[in-house]
Amino acid sequence: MNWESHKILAESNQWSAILPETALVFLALSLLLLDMFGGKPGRELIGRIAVVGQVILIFLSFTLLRNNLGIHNQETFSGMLFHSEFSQVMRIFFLLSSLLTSYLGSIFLKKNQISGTEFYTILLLITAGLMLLAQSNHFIMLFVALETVTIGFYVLVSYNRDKSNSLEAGLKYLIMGGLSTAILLMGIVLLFGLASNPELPGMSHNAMKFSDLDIFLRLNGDNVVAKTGVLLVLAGIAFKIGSVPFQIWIPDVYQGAPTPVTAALAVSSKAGGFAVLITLVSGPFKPMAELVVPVLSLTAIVTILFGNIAALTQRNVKRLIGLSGVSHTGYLLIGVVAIYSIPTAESAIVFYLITYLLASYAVLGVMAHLSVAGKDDLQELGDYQGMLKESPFLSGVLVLGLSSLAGIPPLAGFIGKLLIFYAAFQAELYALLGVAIAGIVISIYYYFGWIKEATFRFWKLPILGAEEPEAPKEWSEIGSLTRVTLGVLALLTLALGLYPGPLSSLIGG
Amino acid sequence: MTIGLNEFLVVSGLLFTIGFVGLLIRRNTLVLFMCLEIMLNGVNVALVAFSQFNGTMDGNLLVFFIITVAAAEVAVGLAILVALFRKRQTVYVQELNALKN
Amino acid sequence: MTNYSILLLGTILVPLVAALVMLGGGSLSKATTRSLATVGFSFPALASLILWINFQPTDSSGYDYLIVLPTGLERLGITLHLGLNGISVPLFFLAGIVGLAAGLYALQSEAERPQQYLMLILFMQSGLMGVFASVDIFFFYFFHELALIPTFICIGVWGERDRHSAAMEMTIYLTLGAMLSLLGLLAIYFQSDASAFNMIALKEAITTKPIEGGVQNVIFGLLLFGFGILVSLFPFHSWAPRGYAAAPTSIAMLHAGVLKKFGLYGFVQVALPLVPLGAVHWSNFLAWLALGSVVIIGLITIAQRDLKMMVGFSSVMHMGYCFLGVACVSILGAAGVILTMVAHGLTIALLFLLGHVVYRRTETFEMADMGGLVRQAPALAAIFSTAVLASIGLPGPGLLNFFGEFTVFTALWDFNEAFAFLAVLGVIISAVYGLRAVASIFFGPHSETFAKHLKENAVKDITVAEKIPTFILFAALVVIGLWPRSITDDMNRALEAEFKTIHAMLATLEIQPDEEGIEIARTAITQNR
Amino acid sequence: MNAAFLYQLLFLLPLLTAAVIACFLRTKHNLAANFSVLSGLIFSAIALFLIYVRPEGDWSVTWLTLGGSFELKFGVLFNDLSALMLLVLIIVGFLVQVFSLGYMKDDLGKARFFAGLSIFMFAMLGIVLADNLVMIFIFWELVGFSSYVLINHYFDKPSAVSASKKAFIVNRIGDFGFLLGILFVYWQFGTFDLVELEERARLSPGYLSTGMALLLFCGVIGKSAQMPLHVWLPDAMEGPTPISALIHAATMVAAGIYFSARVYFLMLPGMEVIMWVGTITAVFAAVVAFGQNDIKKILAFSTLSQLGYMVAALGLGAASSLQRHGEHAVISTGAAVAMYHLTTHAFFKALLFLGSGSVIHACHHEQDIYKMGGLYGEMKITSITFGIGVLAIGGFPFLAGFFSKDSILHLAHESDFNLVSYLLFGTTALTGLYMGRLFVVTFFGKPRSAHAERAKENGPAIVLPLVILGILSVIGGYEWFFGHTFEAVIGAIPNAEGPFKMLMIITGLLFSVGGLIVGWLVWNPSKDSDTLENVAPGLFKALVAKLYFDSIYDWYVKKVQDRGALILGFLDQLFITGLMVRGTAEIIGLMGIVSRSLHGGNIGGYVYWFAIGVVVLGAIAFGVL
Repeated sequence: MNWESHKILAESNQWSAILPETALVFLALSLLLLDMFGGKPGRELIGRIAVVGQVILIFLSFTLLRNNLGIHNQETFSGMLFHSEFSQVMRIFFLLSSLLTSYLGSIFLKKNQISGTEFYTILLLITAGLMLLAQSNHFIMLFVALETVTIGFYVLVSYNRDKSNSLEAGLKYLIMGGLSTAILLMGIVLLFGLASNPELPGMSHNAMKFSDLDIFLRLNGDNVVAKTGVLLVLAGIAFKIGSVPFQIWIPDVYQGAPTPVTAALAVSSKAGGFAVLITLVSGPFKPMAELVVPVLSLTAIVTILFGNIAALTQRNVKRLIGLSGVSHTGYLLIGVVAIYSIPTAESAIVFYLITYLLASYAVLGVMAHLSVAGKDDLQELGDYQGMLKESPFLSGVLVLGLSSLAGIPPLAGFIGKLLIFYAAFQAELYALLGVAIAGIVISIYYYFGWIKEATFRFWKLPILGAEEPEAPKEWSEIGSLTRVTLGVLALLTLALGLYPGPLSSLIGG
Repeated sequence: MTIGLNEFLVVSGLLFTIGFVGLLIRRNTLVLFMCLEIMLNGVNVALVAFSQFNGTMDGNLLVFFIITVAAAEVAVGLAILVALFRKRQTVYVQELNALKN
Repeated sequence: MTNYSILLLGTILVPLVAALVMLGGGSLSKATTRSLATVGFSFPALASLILWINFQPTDSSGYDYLIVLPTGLERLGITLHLGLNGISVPLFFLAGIVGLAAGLYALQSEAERPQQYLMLILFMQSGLMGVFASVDIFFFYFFHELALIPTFICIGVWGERDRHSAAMEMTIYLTLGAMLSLLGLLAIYFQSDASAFNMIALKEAITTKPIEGGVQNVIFGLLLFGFGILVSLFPFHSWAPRGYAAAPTSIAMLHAGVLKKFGLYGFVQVALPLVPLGAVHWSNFLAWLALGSVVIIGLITIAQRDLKMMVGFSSVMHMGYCFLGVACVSILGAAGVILTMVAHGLTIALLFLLGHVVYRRTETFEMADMGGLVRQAPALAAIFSTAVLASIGLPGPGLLNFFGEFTVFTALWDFNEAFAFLAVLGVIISAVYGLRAVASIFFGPHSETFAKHLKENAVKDITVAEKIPTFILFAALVVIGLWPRSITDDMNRALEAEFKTIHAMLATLEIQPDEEGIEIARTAITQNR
Repeated sequence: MNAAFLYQLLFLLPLLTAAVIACFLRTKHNLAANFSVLSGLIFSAIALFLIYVRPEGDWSVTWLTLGGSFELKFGVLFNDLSALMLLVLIIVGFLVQVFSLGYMKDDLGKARFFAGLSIFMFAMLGIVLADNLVMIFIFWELVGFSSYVLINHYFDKPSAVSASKKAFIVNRIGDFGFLLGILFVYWQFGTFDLVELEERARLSPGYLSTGMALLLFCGVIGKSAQMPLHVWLPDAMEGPTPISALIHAATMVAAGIYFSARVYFLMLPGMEVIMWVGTITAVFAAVVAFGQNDIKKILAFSTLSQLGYMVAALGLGAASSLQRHGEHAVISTGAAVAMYHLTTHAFFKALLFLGSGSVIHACHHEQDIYKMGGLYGEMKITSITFGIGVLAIGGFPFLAGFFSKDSILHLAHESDFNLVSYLLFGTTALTGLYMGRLFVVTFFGKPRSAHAERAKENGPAIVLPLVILGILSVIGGYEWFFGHTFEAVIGAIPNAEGPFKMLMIITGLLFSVGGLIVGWLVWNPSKDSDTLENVAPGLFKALVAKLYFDSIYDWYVKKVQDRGALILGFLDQLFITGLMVRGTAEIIGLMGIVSRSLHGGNIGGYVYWFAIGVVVLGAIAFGVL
C-alpha cells in the first residue's frame, strides 16, 4: 500500500480526521436498519456485525496511529476538534473498551433473552461520542459529545428493564448526571461570559474554544468568576471520573446496571472524563495551576482514602468494583496533578488506564459468568466460594485481574502505578505519594479478600480437617470465545507487567 | 431602571439555585426532573444574556444544544420512570432505594 | 556478557519456565511434575554454586557476570540488568541452596494439588534468584514481589491454623513495607540525577553529586520502616511468627530463610552506600529497635510453647542482630550482617524443615505434648539439636552463625559499648529457649499425649528423603562455617569499595574523610542535630 | 617432622573419630568404643611427641579478614604452659577412655558416649593450643557443647536433662561476659592474637582495665564454676562418672584456670576480685560438701573448692609476683601455682572420681554413701587407691596435693591479705574432714544396702586406670616428675622454705590424717544416718540445699524470668499485635463501615453530596477556604 498517497488524501479532507467516528455512527445506523428490514436472521447477526465492525475499526485506527497517518496535532472543523497524539491513543482505547463491552453484552443479552439491537447501537454511539470527547477543542463540542455519552449511558444502565434494580440505577444515574450537567454548564457559562466580556483583557469572540480561553485565563487568573467557572467545570468532570464528593452515585449505579454496562461505566466513562480533564489541565486550565493543583490534590487524597475505605467492608462485588474504581480515580488524579509540572505524566495516565481496562474487563468478564439467568444476580463475595474448584480458568483470570488492580508485580497494574509514582516523584508530590501508598495497602485487604474467597476456601485443612465448601454455583458455560478473550486479557495483564516496553513506547513519552 | 447583564445573571442564578434546592428537598421524581430543567434553563438565561451583551453568537448556539439535550434527557428519564413505576408503584425517591450500602 | 551471564539469567528463567509449564500445561502427570520441579530447583542451586566458585569480578564496578537486557522502560532508567558482586554472591548462593532444600521437601509434601503448589514455589524460587542477581533496583524490588505473592497464596491455600487471617495480615503488612521501600528506592533515584535506576549508575552519580543530608535522612527513614516491616524489625514483627506458624514448611523455609533477607540486603547493598548520612542519622534509633528485637523478642521466644511459633520468634530475634550490624554503618557491621544472613538463612530453613519432620511424628507443634522422642528417633534428635545449637550461634555446627554474630558484636562495641552489652544478652536468651525446646521435644519421659499417640501410631526415625534436604543445608552451613573466607574475601573487597564510595562522597560534602570517614560523618551529623 | 602437620593430625583425629562413629558406628557399640580408644592412643602418642620433642614449625590459617585489622585466625601457640595442659589432658583423657570401656560396658548409648568423648578431646585441644582469643572462645563454647551432650547421656532421667541444660545456660552466662571482654580487648589493642596482645599490653599497660579483666574473668567464673555461677557443676554429676572425672573435675572445669594463666597479663588489674572469688568459692564449697550424701556430689563440691584454690592462687600470685619477677616472666607466679595445682588436682581428683565410679559400678549405680559401707573388704584396690586420693587432696605430706597446696598457701601467706590466708588455711582442714567423712562412710562399717553387700571388685579396665592415677597422685607433685619440659611454668613456682615449710608439713599431716580420724569418730561408719543431721538438723538442711543458691536461681527463673517472658509475650500480643496492628486495622475497618453506611440509596441524600461539593469549591474559588 502506498501510505504517502493516503496521507495526502487524509490531510486534504477534514472529514477523514473523524473517519472512525463516522464509521461507527454508520455502523450503528446500519444495525438499526438491519433490525428493521433484516428479519430474524438479520437480527441474529447484529451482535456479530457490531463486533466485526469494531475489530476492523480498531485495526484501522491502529494502523493510522502506527503509521502516523491521518491528521495530527492540528485543528479541524474550525477549531471544534484538535487531534493530539494523546487523543489518537484514547480513540483506540475507547474502541477497545467498546469491543469488550460488546462481547460482555452478548453474554448478558443471551442470558437474559433481551433484544440487543439498541444495546449495540447505543454502545457504538457512545463510543463515537467518547472518541469525539477526547478530541474536543471547544466547549460546545465537549458538551455535545459528553451528553451523547451520558444520555446513552442512561439508557444502557436501565437496559435490563425487567429488573427494577436496573431501572432504579438508571434513574439515579440520570438525576445525578443531569445535576452534574447543569453544574458543568454553569461553569462553562461563567467562563464563556467572562472571557467574551469586551472590557477584559484577552477577551475573545470565540471564548469557548480552549486555546482562546487559555489566553484569557493567563491574563485573568485571579478573577473570582473565572475561578468559580473553572471549579464548576471540574466538578462536572469529577462526576464522570467519580472523584469525591461527586462519586456518591457510583456504587448504586454499578450495582444495578447490567455487568457489561458496569464495565463500560467503570472504564470508558471514567477514561472519557480523564481525557477531558487532561485536555483541560494541559490546555486552558494550565494557567490556573495555583487554584487547580491544590483542589485536585486534595480531591485525590480524599478520593483515594474514601474509595478504599468504603470498599473495605463491601461484600457486593459490583459495588466493590465501583468503590475500588473510585480509588483508582484518586491514583489517576495524582497523575493529572503531576501534569502541571511534568507534561509527560500524560503517558503514565494512559498506561494506567490501559492496565485498568485490561484488569477491569478481566474481572468483570469473570463476573458476567456468575450472573446466572433466571435467578437473581450473584453479586455477593460469598458466591465466589469454591470458584477455583468449579472453574480454575475463571478463577485464574480473576486472580490476575484483581492482583493487577491491586498493583502487585509482576502484573501490568503495578507498572501503571509505578509510572504514576515516577511522575509524582518528578513533580515532587510527596504527600500524595504517601496517601497513595496508604490507599494501596488498604486496598490489598479487599482485593486479597476476594481472591481468598475465590481460591482458598475449599482446600483441605491439614490440621483441623476439611472445611466443607458450600454447594457449587452454577457457572455459565465457558465457550472458546470466552477462553480466548479472557485469556488474552489475563495474558496481556501479565505480559505488560513483565515486558511493558512495547506499550509504553507506543503511547509515547 | 435599565435591565442590564447583572439582572439577567441574577435571574439565572436564582433559577439555578431554585433548581438545586428543589433537588435537595423534593421527593417526587417528576419534580426532580422539573428542577433539573429549571437549572438548565437558568444556564440558558445566562448564556443568552452573555451572548447578547458580549456580542457573540456562541452562547445562543449552545442554548439550542442544551434544549435538545434537556429534551432527550427528560425523554429517557420519563421512560425509565414509567417502567420503574410499573415495578415499584411509586415515584418517590425515598422509596426507590433498593440499591444501597 | 559471557556464558556465565547466561547461566545467571538461567537461574531465574529455568524455574520460571518450569512454573509456566505447570501453569499452562493443564494437568501434568505426577512424574512430569516432579521431574520438572526437580530441574527447576536443582538448576539454580547448581548454577549458583558454579557462579559462586567462579566469581572473579574484573569490572571496575565490582560486579561479575553482568548482563543487560532491554525492557522498553529505558526512559525510566529501567533495564533488566543482572550481575553479582561480593555482597550478593553469598546470598545468591543461599537462595539457590535453600531453594533446593525447600523444593525437595515440597516434593514430599502431602499437599492437595501438588502441581499448583510446586508451581507457586517455583515462581518464588525464580523471584528469589532474581532479587540477588539484580543490579537494577527496579528489578531488585520486582523480583522480591514476584516471590512474595506466591508466599501469600501458598499460606492461604496450603497453610495450617489461622492460615486465612495470617495470610491476610501478612499480605497487608508486607505490602505496606514493600510500598514504603519502593518509595525510598525511587526517592534515591530521583534525588541522585543518576542516568539509570541501577546500583552501578547510582553509585557513580552519588560519588560526584551526593544527595543532600536532610533528604538522605528522609530516604533512609522510608527504607528503615519499609525494610523494617519486611524483615520483621521490632515492633513491626507481629506478622512473622503468626505467618510462619501458618505457612507450609517449604514456604516458611524460603521466606524466613531467603526472601526476608531482601530488606537487609537492600540496606547493605543500596542504603548504606547511597544514603550513608541518613544511615548515620537513624543509627541510634535503629539500634534501639534492633535491641528490642534481640532482648524483648528473645524473652518472648522463651515464653513460646508452640514449636513453630518459637522458631518464628527466634527468627525475628536473629534479625535483630542483622539490624544492629546495619546500625553500625561500618564495613565490619555490614559484613556481619551478610554473614549472619547467610547463617541464619540456612539455619532457620533447617529448623522449619526439622520442625515439620518432628510434627510428622508427633502430629502436634505443642512442645508440652511431645517429650522423649529421642527413643523413637535418635538420629532426628541428634540432627535437630545440632540445628538448634547452630541457630543459637554455638561454634561448631553454627560456626558461621557465630562468626556472623561475633562480627556484628565487634562492630557494635565500636559503635556503642552499652548496645553491645545488651545485644550480647541475646546469647544467653537464645540458649535458654533453644535448649528448652530440645529438652522438651526429645528428652525426658514421654508426655501423656505423646505416649497415647505412640500407642496408636508407629513412629519412625527420620527418613532418607527427609535427610537429603537436611544434609544439603547442613553441608552448606558447615562448609561455609569452616571456610568463611570463601565468601568474606569477595565480600570484604566489595564492602571496602563501597565505603570508599562513601568516603569520596563525604569529601564532596566537605566532610573530611579519614580512615574512619563515617565516624566523622557521625560526629558531623551529631553536631548538626 | 613438621609440627604443623602434627597439629593438623591432632585436631583431625578426634574429629574424624567422632564423625565416623556418628555416621557409621552408631549401633555398633563395641566397635565404636574400641575405635575411639585406639584413636585416643594415637592422639596421646602424637601429643606426647609434641610435648617432649617440640618439633619446629607453626600452624596458622586466616579464617576471615574484614575491614582493616579485623582478622580471625585458626592457629597454634605451643609453649610450656600449653604443653603442661596438654599432658594433663592426654593422661586423664586416655585413662578415662580406658576406664569407660569397663564402666560403660553395657550402656545403650555407648557409641554416642565415645563420640561425645572424642568431640570433647577435640574441643579441649582447641582451647589448649589456640593462639588467639576468638579461637579460644570458639572451642570454649564447643567444650560446653560436648559437656552438654555428655551430661545429657541418660536423657530418660529428667534430672539429667535439666542438669545438662543448666550447665550449658550457666556457662553461657559466663560466656556473655567473656565475649564482651574479648570485644573490649580487641578495641583496646586491635588484635586477638595472644602473642601480639602480650607485647602490646606490655608496651601500653594503660590500655588495660579492671573492667576488661573482670569481663574476661566472667568466662572463667562460668567454666570453672566459681561463685556465683557454681550451681551447674554439682548438677552436672548426672552425667556418667567417667565424664565427671574427665570433664567436670580434671580438665574442662580447669580450662578457666588455664585460660587465666594464658592471658594473665590481661587479668592483672582484676586480680584482687579474682582472688576473693576464688577464696569464697573454696570456703563455700568445702562447707556445703558436709551436707551431701551423694558420693559424686561430695566430690563435685570438693572440685569446686579446689578450683577456688586455683583461682585464689591466680589472684594472689599476681598481687605478689610482680615485684619479684621481672616484666619478662612468661607466666605470673600465681598462674604457675594455679597450673601446678591444676595438674596435681587433675590426677587425684580423676582418681577419686574414677574410684567413685568403680564403687558406683560395683553397687549397680547406687550413689548414696549411706547406702554403701563395708566396701573395703571386697574392693581392696579401689579402696586403697581412693584412700591415696583422699590423702592427696587432704595435703598429706609428699603426696602430689601437698606440694601444690603448699605453694598456694605459701602465696597466701606472703600476700598482704591475711584473711585470705586464714580462710584458705582453714579450708584445708575442712577438706580433710569431709573427705574423711566420705572415705569412712563409703568403705567402712557394714554394708547398708543389698547392692553394697553384693559389690565386687571391678575388672582390669576399671582398676588399671585407678592404679595408674594412684601412682600419679603420689609422684605427680615432684619437680623431677615434670623435668625441664615445663620449665616456664614449674620454674616460676615459689618454694616455701624454712619454718613455713615445716608448718606446712605438720599441718598437712594433721589435717589429712586428722581428718580421717575425726571423720571416723564423728561419722561412725556403723551408723546408718548422718551425725550432723542428727546434731544440727537446721544447718544440715541448709547444707543439703547447697545454701539455697539453686533455690534462689530457680525462683528467679520460674518467677521472674519465665513470668517476665510470659508478661512480655502478653504485652506483645496486647500492644503490638492487638493495639498497634489490629487496632489500626479495626479503626480503618470502622471507617469502612461508616463510609459504607453513607451510601443510603436515597437520591435526595446524594444530591447533598453534590451540594456540599459545589459549596466547598465555591468557597475555594472565593478564597474563603
